[in-house]
Amino acid sequence: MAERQITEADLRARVRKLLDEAHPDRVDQFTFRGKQYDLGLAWVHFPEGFGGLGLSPAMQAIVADEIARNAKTLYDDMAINPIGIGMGAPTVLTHGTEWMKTTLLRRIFTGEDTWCQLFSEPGAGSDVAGLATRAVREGDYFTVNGQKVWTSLAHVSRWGMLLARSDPDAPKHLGMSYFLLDMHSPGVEVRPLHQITGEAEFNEVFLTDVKIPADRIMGKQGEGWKVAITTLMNERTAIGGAAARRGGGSIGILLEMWKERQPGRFAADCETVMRDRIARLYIESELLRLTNQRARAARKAGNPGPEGSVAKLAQAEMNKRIWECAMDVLGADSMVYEAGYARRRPSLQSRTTHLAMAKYQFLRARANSIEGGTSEVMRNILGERVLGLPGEPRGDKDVPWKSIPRSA
Amino acid sequence: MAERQITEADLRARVRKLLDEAHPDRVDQFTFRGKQYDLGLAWVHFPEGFGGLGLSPAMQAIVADEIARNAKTLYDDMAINPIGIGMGAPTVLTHGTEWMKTTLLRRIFTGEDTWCQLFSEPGAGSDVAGLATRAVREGDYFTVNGQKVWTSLAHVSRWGMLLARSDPDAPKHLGMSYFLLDMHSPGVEVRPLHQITGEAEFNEVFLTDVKIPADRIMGKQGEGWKVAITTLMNERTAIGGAAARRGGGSIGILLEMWKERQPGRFAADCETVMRDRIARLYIESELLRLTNQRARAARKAGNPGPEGSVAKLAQAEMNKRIWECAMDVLGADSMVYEAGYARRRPSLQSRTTHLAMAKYQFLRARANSIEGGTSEVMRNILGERVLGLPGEPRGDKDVPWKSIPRSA
Amino acid sequence: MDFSFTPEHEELRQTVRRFLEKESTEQIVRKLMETESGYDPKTWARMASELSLVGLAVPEQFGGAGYGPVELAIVFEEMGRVLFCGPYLSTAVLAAGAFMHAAEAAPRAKLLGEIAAGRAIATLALAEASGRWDLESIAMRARRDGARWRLEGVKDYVLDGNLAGIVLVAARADDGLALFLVEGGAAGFERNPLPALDLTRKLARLSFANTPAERISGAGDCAPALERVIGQAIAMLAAEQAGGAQRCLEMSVEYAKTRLQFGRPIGSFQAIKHKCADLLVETEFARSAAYNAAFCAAGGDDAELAQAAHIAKSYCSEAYFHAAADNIQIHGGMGFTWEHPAHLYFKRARASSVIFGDPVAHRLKLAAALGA
Amino acid sequence: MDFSFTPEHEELRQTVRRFLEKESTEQIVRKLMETESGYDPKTWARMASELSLVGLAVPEQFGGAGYGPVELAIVFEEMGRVLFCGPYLSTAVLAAGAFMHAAEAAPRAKLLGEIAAGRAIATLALAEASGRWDLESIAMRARRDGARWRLEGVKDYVLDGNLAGIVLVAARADDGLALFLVEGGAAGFERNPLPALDLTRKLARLSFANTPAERISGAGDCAPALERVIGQAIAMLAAEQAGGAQRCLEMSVEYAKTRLQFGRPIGSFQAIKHKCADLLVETEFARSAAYNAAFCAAGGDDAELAQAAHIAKSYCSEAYFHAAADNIQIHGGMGFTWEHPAHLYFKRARASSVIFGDPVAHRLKLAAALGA
Repeated sequence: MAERQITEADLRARVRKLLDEAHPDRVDQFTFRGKQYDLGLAWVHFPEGFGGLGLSPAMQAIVADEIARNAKTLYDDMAINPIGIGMGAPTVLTHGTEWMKTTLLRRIFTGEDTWCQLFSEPGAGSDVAGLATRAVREGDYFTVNGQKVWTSLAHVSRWGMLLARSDPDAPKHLGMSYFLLDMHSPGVEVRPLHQITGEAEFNEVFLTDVKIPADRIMGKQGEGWKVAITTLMNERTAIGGAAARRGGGSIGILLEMWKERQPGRFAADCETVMRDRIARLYIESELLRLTNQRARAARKAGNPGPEGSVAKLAQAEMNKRIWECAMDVLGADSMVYEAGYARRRPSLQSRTTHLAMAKYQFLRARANSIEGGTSEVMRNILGERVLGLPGEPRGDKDVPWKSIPRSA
Repeated sequence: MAERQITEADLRARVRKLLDEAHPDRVDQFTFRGKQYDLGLAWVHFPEGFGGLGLSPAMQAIVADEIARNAKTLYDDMAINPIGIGMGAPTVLTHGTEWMKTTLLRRIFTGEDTWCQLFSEPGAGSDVAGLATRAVREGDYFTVNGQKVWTSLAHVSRWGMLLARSDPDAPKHLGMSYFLLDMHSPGVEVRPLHQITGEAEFNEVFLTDVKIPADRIMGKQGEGWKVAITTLMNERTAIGGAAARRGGGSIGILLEMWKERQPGRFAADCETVMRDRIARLYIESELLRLTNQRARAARKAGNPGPEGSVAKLAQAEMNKRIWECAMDVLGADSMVYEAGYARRRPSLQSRTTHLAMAKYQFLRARANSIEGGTSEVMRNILGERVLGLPGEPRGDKDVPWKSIPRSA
Repeated sequence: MDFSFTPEHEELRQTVRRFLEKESTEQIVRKLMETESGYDPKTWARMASELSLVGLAVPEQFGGAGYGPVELAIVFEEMGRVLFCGPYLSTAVLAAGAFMHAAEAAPRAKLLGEIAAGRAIATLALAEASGRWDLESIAMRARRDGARWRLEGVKDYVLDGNLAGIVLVAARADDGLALFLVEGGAAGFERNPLPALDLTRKLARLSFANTPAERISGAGDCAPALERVIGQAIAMLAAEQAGGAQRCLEMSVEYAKTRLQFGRPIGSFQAIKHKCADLLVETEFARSAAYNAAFCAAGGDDAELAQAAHIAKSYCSEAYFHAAADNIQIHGGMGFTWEHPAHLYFKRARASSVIFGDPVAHRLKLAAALGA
Repeated sequence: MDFSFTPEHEELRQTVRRFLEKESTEQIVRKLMETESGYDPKTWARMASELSLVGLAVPEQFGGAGYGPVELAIVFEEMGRVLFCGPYLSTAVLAAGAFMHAAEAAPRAKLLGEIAAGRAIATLALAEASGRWDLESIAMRARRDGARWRLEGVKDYVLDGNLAGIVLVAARADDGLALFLVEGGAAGFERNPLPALDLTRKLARLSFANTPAERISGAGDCAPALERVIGQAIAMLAAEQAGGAQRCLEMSVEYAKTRLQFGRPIGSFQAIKHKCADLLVETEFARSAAYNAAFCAAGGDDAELAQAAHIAKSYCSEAYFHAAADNIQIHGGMGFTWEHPAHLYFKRARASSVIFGDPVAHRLKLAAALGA
């Protein structure tokens, strides 16, 4: 879209107007963010009328800054509606119907509607495009049957971005359609999925004869993969612990834990070996941070290099090693798990101390090299898309999806 | 073959008879070993008349022991004719013609004829069965054209075990034939192949219109791969440094180098880190030795387990790390290469000190994970043959060899 | 050292495996790990009587089976495969070993039989607040009080310390390290179960406030005897770790053969295949390390045992952790769920790597022993 | 720290690359590495005059180009890619840096111009028999002799020490570490070229027997100045290592795309593809480490530079070695031959990891700096 000319001063003025009309310290979340949307300050790079002003994305920072200068109550998109705001809104804007844009974007931003993403299936992990959930057209409706998994927020979501197979006779990437699923529809059952910590960060979603109106489709029937790409491009593979400032993040906690270590826990020579190991991890974290910085600089300069693609792989593998090292710093105490394994929804309150954080992260980090693309898949991407190495012989392309062998 | 009943005492008596008739301290190598062959003491598990007595292979140790008790001059098969004795003899015995057995086996054992193996090619490394050297039948002769590489001893060999393609229209494994090549034939050109150390341990062998009599074929025409398997089964992937006794081999040298290290070369804390690393390598060497021991015990007990197959992979990777560590022990001195890189044939004399040994091995060991099967191929073998994991989709099977894409 | 197991050994392995396949299913493990005592007394009784596993290494004169560390290691390897829940390491190895190697004749005669018969759960309390198992770190003092002794202080990370009826405590007397017996109900004796990372093995913190105790070690320093006991316990733990690592590799391989992605079994991808191959090497090395330690323990040369223990504890700890971690990775998201057993092995592997000292500590002790 | 290179930087990189593509081909490298001086004076002259690379970081008042460490690092990264043979690190960084940071005005004015003009090859002798580059290990003493000084002892592993006309020597005077100038033909001064593992970089052992020398550092300890010089040299060496690592990865990728086995390019096998992917990560990290060190060197904060140097030297050394070693592995047998350049990078990588201190030494110094 054409970018409008508007100065930083204009923008700051508009934000102050917002604050005059609805100040976050005085009105509630929905009112304030509703107003913010109406004034085009939700996503300034979105078109006017849809929460934006057609500006450059970079200018959103000015809005945040001006609000921060004038208000105590600050809202975090990631806390309010991470998937809706992070992935739902851009997808709706690019592929949604008029009705979706006019009705849903505002409620996404205010947080009235929480969104979730229904892509992964038990039989389709690394191979998402192999998914088996069926959507059969019957008149004005699609009838959907299947199971989705690893669905964060499904239990509190009003809308789900659903990828399902509408044509099993087409090749895998061509037979999918992308639906907007009302999570309150009959036949939608959400079950908590408990993980290594006992907590249920994610859900399983069972879909039984779920009816979806044909006009809830995004993009064209059979072109769901194209829409899914838009969603995935906006996915934040936000693995915890990336250091924003030097010595911050996971490595910062490890360093502090080491400095606070219990005296006498290690023999002197063992401490030296640990020191070498911690220095190694510090170096790698620092270099990941600097490499991300180079990536940003390169993007700004308009020539994005390979630096970006390495981050996910490096971060995932490093994070696991950092927390393994933290457990070694705790020594025998690492055998004690104060938090316990009660089956519950995650609670951050229980992880306020370094000790609790380290023990939780040691377990949680195991998923870093699986979620949002396994390290094996990331290495394929680096090898093929960045280095240009040839792909493997594929038996699952250019053949009807239904003829491809797959796990139950 | 049926094993004859003969006691250890009988065997020792027979060895003493040999020593009476031709004592190694008094007669020359050919005479002594010729007599040893004639008395069936060369390979006691071979049939009578072919250097053996039809006994169990285990009893060869008794022969060696009895000779060692009564003579100063001891001959090492590996020094005399490693490929001829290690691989040539068993292949001739299993697949050779009468003429080959009666004429060649004895000369292999005495060392009158040195043998070499002509399998690998520039275009066929890990994929030996993809080899391109052509053998075209013309009446009673085959005409051979092609290039072989990594051929130890080719420059001093009288006979070569040559694998060549006699039928390009057959699938790769079915179109090969196995020839006994007279290395003195016209059209055989041997060139030294210099390696990372400057030395030429190996050769390139160029074959230009070389004529081989049809009766020099081993096994049937087109069944060369079957014969090659026999040869390869007997190949000694003898990577230097395997510790026979505790703390022996490469790790023993590393340990001694560490103890003899120059004072003041490392800061105290650096020494601790090195100590941890050396202990790790000691542990792995020791466990490789013990695992090999378990493999032997298991074979004796008649139930060979996976222990054997892991040795090659583990040994190759470990050996590289041991010599890297040795270089670190030398510190700045590792920048000096006293031996120099003169292009010559290998000379053991130049590696009598630990220092020279370590620097040479640091370079030479790089080939350990390549020669006799790369570590990547070994991991495939462990994964598929030992663990039973499925193979990859293959495009080079069941199609004519000539239609398979290959490197120049 | 000759490694060959006899047909009798194979038979023992099969017997134990069949027993555990029934009595230590995943379902049973999950049930027991949620209980406080963490074991099933009925199963324990059968292990003692029917299979005489509890007294397997106890001399026959004390009602044991009269076998040794090699046989015991076979049992531990099998237990490790199925995450057996029960006070076996504490009772059958630590406590029984302490009675055999460090106790005087009278208490030995009185209590070793009780252990072998399965009538008493027992443990040996070594580590303290520092969380180190090397005997030099034992600071707790014992004070003579007439014929008896009194203990003051805290023992931490005590295996099955919450349920053991017989608690043996290593503490410092005037004549060196000594071993003391504390009865369950003794005055000033308090037990605090610790919430464990690895639910399949129970830990407790034991506090002693002027607690009466009976000295069971003879006159003089019993440190050498305790070193032997710890060395043997390490050999057994290493066998358990090797068994666990093997089971993780088996689970990975089974899954990699059947799990299809991109129309192929994931095990046909080299990324997975080669990971499994590397695990195979480590697993075989781990078995060698554990068997070697067990044979050294049987051999009776303390210096040999010490070195073998350093090797086994450092290597098997890391091999098991790698196998358990890669097992989660190879199973993908499913391996991260509570429902799948992968995490139980992962937590067992992590906790086991710390007990009796971590890999670095043992490697550096080995280096010292080698004069490096 | 902002990392962005300017268009001018890009231009410099292209200029240098084009020059080296002509003047440092593999054939030229192989020719020069067999010579004793190890460089081509004609090429050197053009580098000084036409491209003013020799004095790139020398202030204009001394006839240099007046640029700094960032520009210099770009040149080193390019030189590392092609294994450039020449006394650049010794002359343009160590010696020039010593004159700029540790020398008094007079000798600086007299000799820095000679270096920038390409008329003098120079080096800085630091390490001694111990083979350590940390200044504390310098034991050599300088004795005052009227207006001059006399040096006694041996300097070892001196970069281009066999050909340098200007030899700067760090030795201990009564007022601390000081810097001395020894002329080529000085009495009692002997040079012994060392047979190098890495033929592309020349080393020598220098002996001084009551050798007359001129003190060029001012009164007082010049250790801090020398630390800065070493830190900058490490930044440059790290850039060279990063360049070499990138080149090795490129060679591997090119080969993996074209080499067919089993009817497929070997790069289509995950065993090779994932090895390359991991090397890509390491190579990108190495570049970040080298650039960071260069920018810190330009920044002028000595403490910052010291930390960045520890990071760069330890990481780039290992990354380069991994890339060079895997490059041999990926090339298979061919990578092991003398004819193939893979071994030249491998030897350069190995030798470079030792110069100015090995990775462990730098990591432990970093740990100390972090208070860990």
